Amino acid sequence: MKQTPRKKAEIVLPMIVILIFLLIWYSITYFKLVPAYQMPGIADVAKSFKEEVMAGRLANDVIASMWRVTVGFVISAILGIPAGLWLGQHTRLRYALTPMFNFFRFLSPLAWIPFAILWFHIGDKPAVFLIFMATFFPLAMSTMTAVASIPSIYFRVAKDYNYKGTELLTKVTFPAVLPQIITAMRVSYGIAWVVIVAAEMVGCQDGLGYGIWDARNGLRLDTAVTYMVIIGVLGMLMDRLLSQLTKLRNVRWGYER
Amino acid sequence: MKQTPRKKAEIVLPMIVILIFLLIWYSITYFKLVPAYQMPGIADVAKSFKEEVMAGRLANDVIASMWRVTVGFVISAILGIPAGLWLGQHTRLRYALTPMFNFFRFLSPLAWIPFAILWFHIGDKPAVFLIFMATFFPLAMSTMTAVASIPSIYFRVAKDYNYKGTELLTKVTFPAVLPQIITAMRVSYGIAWVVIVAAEMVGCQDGLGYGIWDARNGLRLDTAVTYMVIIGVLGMLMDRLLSQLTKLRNVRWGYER
Amino acid sequence: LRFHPWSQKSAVADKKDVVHEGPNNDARRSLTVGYLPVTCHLTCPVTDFASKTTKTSTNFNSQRFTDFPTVVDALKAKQVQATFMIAPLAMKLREDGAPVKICYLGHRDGSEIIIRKDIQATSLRDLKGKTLALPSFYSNQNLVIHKLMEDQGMQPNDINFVILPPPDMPTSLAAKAIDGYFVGEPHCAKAELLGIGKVLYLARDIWPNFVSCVLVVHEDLIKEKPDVVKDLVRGIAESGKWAEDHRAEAAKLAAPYFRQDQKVLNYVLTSSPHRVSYAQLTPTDAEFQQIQDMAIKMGILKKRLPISDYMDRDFIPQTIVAAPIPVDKIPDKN
Amino acid sequence: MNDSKQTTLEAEKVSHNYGDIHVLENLNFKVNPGELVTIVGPSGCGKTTLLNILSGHLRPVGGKVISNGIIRTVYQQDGLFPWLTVGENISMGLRSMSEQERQKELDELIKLIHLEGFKDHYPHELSGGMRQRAEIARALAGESDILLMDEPFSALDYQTRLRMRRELVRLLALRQRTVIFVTHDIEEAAQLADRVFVLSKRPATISREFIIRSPKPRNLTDNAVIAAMKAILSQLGLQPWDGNTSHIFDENSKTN
Amino acid sequence: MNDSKQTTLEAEKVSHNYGDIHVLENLNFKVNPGELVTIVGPSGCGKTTLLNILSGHLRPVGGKVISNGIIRTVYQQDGLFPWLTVGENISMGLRSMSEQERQKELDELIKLIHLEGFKDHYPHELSGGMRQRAEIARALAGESDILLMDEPFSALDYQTRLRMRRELVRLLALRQRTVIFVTHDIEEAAQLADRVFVLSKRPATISREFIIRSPKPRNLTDNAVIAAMKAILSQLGLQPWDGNTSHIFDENSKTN
Ligand SMILES: Nc1ncnc2c1ncn2[C@@H]1O[C@H](COP(=O)(O)OP(=O)(O)OP(=O)(O)O)[C@@H](O)[C@H]1O
Ligand SMILES: Nc1ncnc2c1ncn2[C@@H]1O[C@H](COP(=O)(O)OP(=O)(O)OP(=O)(O)O)[C@@H](O)[C@H]1O
Ligand SMILES: [Mg+2]
Ligand SMILES: [Mg+2]
Repeated sequence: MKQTPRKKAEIVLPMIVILIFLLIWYSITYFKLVPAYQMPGIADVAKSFKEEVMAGRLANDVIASMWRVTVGFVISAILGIPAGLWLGQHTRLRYALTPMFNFFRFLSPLAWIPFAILWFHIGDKPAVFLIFMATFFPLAMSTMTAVASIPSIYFRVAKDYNYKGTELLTKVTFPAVLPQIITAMRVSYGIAWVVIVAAEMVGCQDGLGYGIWDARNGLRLDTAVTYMVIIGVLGMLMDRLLSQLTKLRNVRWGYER
Repeated sequence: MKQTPRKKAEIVLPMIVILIFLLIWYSITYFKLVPAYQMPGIADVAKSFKEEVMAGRLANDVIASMWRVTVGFVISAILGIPAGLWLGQHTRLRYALTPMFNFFRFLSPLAWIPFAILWFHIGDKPAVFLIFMATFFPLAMSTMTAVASIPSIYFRVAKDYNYKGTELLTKVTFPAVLPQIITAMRVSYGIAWVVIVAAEMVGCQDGLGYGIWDARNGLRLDTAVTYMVIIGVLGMLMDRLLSQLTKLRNVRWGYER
Repeated sequence: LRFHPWSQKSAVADKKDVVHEGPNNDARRSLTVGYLPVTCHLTCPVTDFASKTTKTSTNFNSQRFTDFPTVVDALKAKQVQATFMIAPLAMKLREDGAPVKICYLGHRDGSEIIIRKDIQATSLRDLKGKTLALPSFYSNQNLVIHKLMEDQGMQPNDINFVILPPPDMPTSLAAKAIDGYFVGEPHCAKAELLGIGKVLYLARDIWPNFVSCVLVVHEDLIKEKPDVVKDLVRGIAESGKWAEDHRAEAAKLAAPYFRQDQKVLNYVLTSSPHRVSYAQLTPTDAEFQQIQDMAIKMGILKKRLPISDYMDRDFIPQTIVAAPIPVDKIPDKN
Repeated sequence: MNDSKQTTLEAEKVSHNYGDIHVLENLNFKVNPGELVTIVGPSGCGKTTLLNILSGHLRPVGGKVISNGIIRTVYQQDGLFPWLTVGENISMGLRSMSEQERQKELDELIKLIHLEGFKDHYPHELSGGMRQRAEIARALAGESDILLMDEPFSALDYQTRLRMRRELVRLLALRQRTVIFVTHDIEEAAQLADRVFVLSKRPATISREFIIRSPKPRNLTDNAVIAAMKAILSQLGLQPWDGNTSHIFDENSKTN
Repeated sequence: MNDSKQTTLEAEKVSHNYGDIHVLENLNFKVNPGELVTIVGPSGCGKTTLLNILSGHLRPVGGKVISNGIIRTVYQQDGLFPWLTVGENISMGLRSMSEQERQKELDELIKLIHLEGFKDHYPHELSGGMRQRAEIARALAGESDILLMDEPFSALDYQTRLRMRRELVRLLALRQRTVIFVTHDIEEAAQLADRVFVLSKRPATISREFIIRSPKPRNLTDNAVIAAMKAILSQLGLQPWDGNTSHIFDENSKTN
């Protein structure tokens, strides 16, 4: 019953904030508070948006980037979450591999580019590889940390009821950290989107990240901003989708308030 | 009493893993399992490491990058954590600003580069700005999520004892999410290191990220790997330092096991 | 906020990969000039070195960048007021209304079409259906290769073009991700030295007196400090003349600036005088007219501008003598 | 201390439900200043819910609560802040005091709950009963007008429980407070209460209300206590009532 | 069911300490198969610690535990899995059964704990007592040989508590199990136990051990129960003992 006004607030309030933001942007460019070359105006951005749509490029770029992000992210979720669960459960393994994982966690996708090319050539594959490299380690690490801080009582109960191996993993460890895994997935999904710009540096001929490079190469700040806006909005929407996971009944306990 | 063997395991086991890793690397290059240009050998990397050290560049690069990462990260911690606490506590504010924050969270530092230069010129400032932009939003978002899932009982108790405003924030909300903030800081510190490569694209003349660009432009894969190794190792060490925070007595409860 | 906690050491830091012994104390003025570590921009570090080792009135500090868009942003923000840049991009910048002028050239030739060693090809036509990498749509390489395709009766989409950052080109070629590329040195020599690529065309085979990069100067600087600009253009001209005749020394000089392998640079500069040249750096109208025409045809530029609109020849010296660089002062960093 | 007379705590037609589950049904009562009311009733009938409504943490679906004064609650679940030591937890209510006074008060409270030596321990290093005692001390520390106690002695051994009852009565005599005390221990309810509310099964109503007029502290063997226990047990259907009302006043009986 | 005879549970010179805090001091005992031992002792003396050691979750600093058989524990803190419904939680011990059998058993258990209609609720939607009951049902579900119960009825009202005691005795008659039952309710200890361990203050030792030989189920008014209560109370120093040992066998008395 209380859902409806809450839902409304969830939509209306952000709208207001966005409007205020647009207004500030508009005033800055309208009153020339900063030189024009420092900040493209809304009108320019809208115009270049229209151009891109008309050229049919935009839809294609969106699909291409979504595809790369999704594939890379899904692969790292499929590998990273189980890896994190597994490492979290085995103390010695965790000690052994944490530094290694941490090491790789700190490496920029930009630094991986030459290797991406050497191993995966150009096109979609290196982009997917870069997204994978950027999201796998944070996801595994967060899952691992979450597992390591599961209240010990749950493991005691699990032991009492003879949960072992895979069953322990799927019936106890996984659901116990699911709320945190969802949060970690949202964070790493963010990283995946952030990396798309670096990933599409590598010989891609389409995609939103490529669009930004292209715009920069073409000295079109307005087009670059258009692509930034699209990346931001798409990411936002996808995050909204992911956040629906927090409404699952068996994770509600993790978001108590 | 049980600390000592555990400490030992924490050091010995990773060593073993690293040795195995180096061995695999060595064998791959030694037995020429992949062509030399695809993977520089350990010897080459060691040589270029020595070169960089001899040239006195390395120490300077390390200091420069550490400085930029630290400044950017500290600024975003100083702003992001309070922002997250504050947003987490006010439901309407959270609804209002989450989409905006999410939007910015998905933007690549690479996309911000033009603005970094136009607004902050070249040198340290744009690099710090890029690191800030990359870490502020994840940090604020994680803090916010953590606050939103504080068990309501703590807020009830706080209300009973008349904790309000700043006192509520510093005495209840903050300590209640401190364990998660520490985790979030470790994750975003990782992001800060990852971004250093992009950040030092912006007209820096030193730094580890710049070193990687330089190595690539200089067609020196071995030097690039040297810098990658240094970035990874430094990040690892700094994470080790940050992880000491989890040993504080008043956060132990959050890492129960 | 202090951004340089190590200011104590900054003097040392400035020196770290610079081969001279510090700024020329006689010179009262100084100017930062942007460049990328490619041989097309070789005259920039040479001028830097020359300004500090010979008697000049301006200290030129060369600042290395990683890519052109960043250079452009730095120029717009007036963080550098003079820089080397690919010619069509400079024209585009001018067309967009940025207050910049082309004052001089950086080099002649200096680019090659490199193909994989195992590809049997003698002309562009043999590359039909293959993938060729270019550094940017706004590069002269892009314009020229399309011109060449047209000349050889090919359709624009007979070859797959991909845009790649030049440092990734040899890597991509080695991985067989691409079949060839057209870019400035030393990225071509690298592939040759690695034994993975061979030269299909030198730039001069396609277009005699090819230019890809020009010297771009902010108009404010031209207005406020014409003497400095004059010094700069003369410095580049004299450096060019010196480099033309001291190729091995130039490679040795530039290697630490570029932070590149001296062997590769040496190969570029000395293996054949046809690879790159630093003579005749005075631009002609015809050349630029031709570049502009091609760019308009490619849709890179919108409208034809009078040459004088983006070119400023006022600073080009009448007589050019080689810079008296003390060869013995070039340290051997390798 | 003199302002405690103005303390009010009143429920007017309070009803509550969680989704389909009706928990409270039209509760009406007024607690007199300084009175100690114990609430007994079957598990899951809505006692905790009622306390949450009285303290204002939960908005009732129907009706309203009128209260005035500082409210402290001893929660049924663990309500100690895990990031504070026992001493810091107890000091939460003593923030307005001077450092010296606070130390004195704190030491006294720690002695009261028999946790000497555990002042600097964190809650997760304590046993269940020790945590509960710390929570009681926290609620008792400093000034408050209304105490809501949700099964506060449930994890304590019999001896400690007797002691805590005595101490509670002693402290309330020193500093008057209005107390609502939920318990499953009928002996406890009878020994401590000025008034006993017997709640029915969910949806809870007050099925019976007893007034116990005997002075405190009371002994377990006092006639009033024994009579009250019998009355409560009979109301809960556990014992036939022998009808001895000499010490018990049955008020407002509304068996539903 | 016949294998329960082989169940062993034995503590040999068990000692434990957390850092400086000595908790258990040289405990020696052997629980007979099918026996129900209740443990009473002051809050914080180490009862929970002892159970953790018996179940193998905690390694004692000194001595050892010999046990054989499937152990189930009712924890003092909330031990229900918050991500499972009440029904799923209870079914944890029933995984080896067929779907049909499981449903039947589950329905029976839910009826036993009076949580009809809450099968699909999550623990955080239950009251404290309801959660405790669900946990009891979970421990009772399926095959097990040893039950460790840490104040299992502490959050229940008197009536439910009586009922749960009855049910426990009934179930144990149907399916023999060795039970260690920690409680603060002396009545409960006396009514349920075959043997009572009275623990001393920290560091805990068994200060006294009583054997109650009366058959079960017992009434609260049975002489054996009353005698046992008196004996325990006196050992705890709460009542002088009148020395009536007709139903109580005082064994192994080692007052320290
Ligand atoms: N994790 C821990 N770290 C340090 N000390 C602990 C820890 N757990 C228990 N203790 C200490 O051990 C002692 C015994 O605790 P335990 O929980 O066994 O008591 P208990 O007999 O179960 O008490 P209660 O009846 O209150 O539940 C207590 O003094 C407590 O302070
Ligand atoms: N958050 C919740 N969501 C849904 N139902 C709830 C919630 N909290 C309590 N309930 C329901 O409300 C009823 C009353 O709960 P409450 O905690 O008030 O009982 P109680 O009288 O305190 O019981 P106990 O003596 O066991 O603590 C229970 O049936 C429970 O299922
Ligand atoms: Mg309750
Ligand atoms: Mg206990």
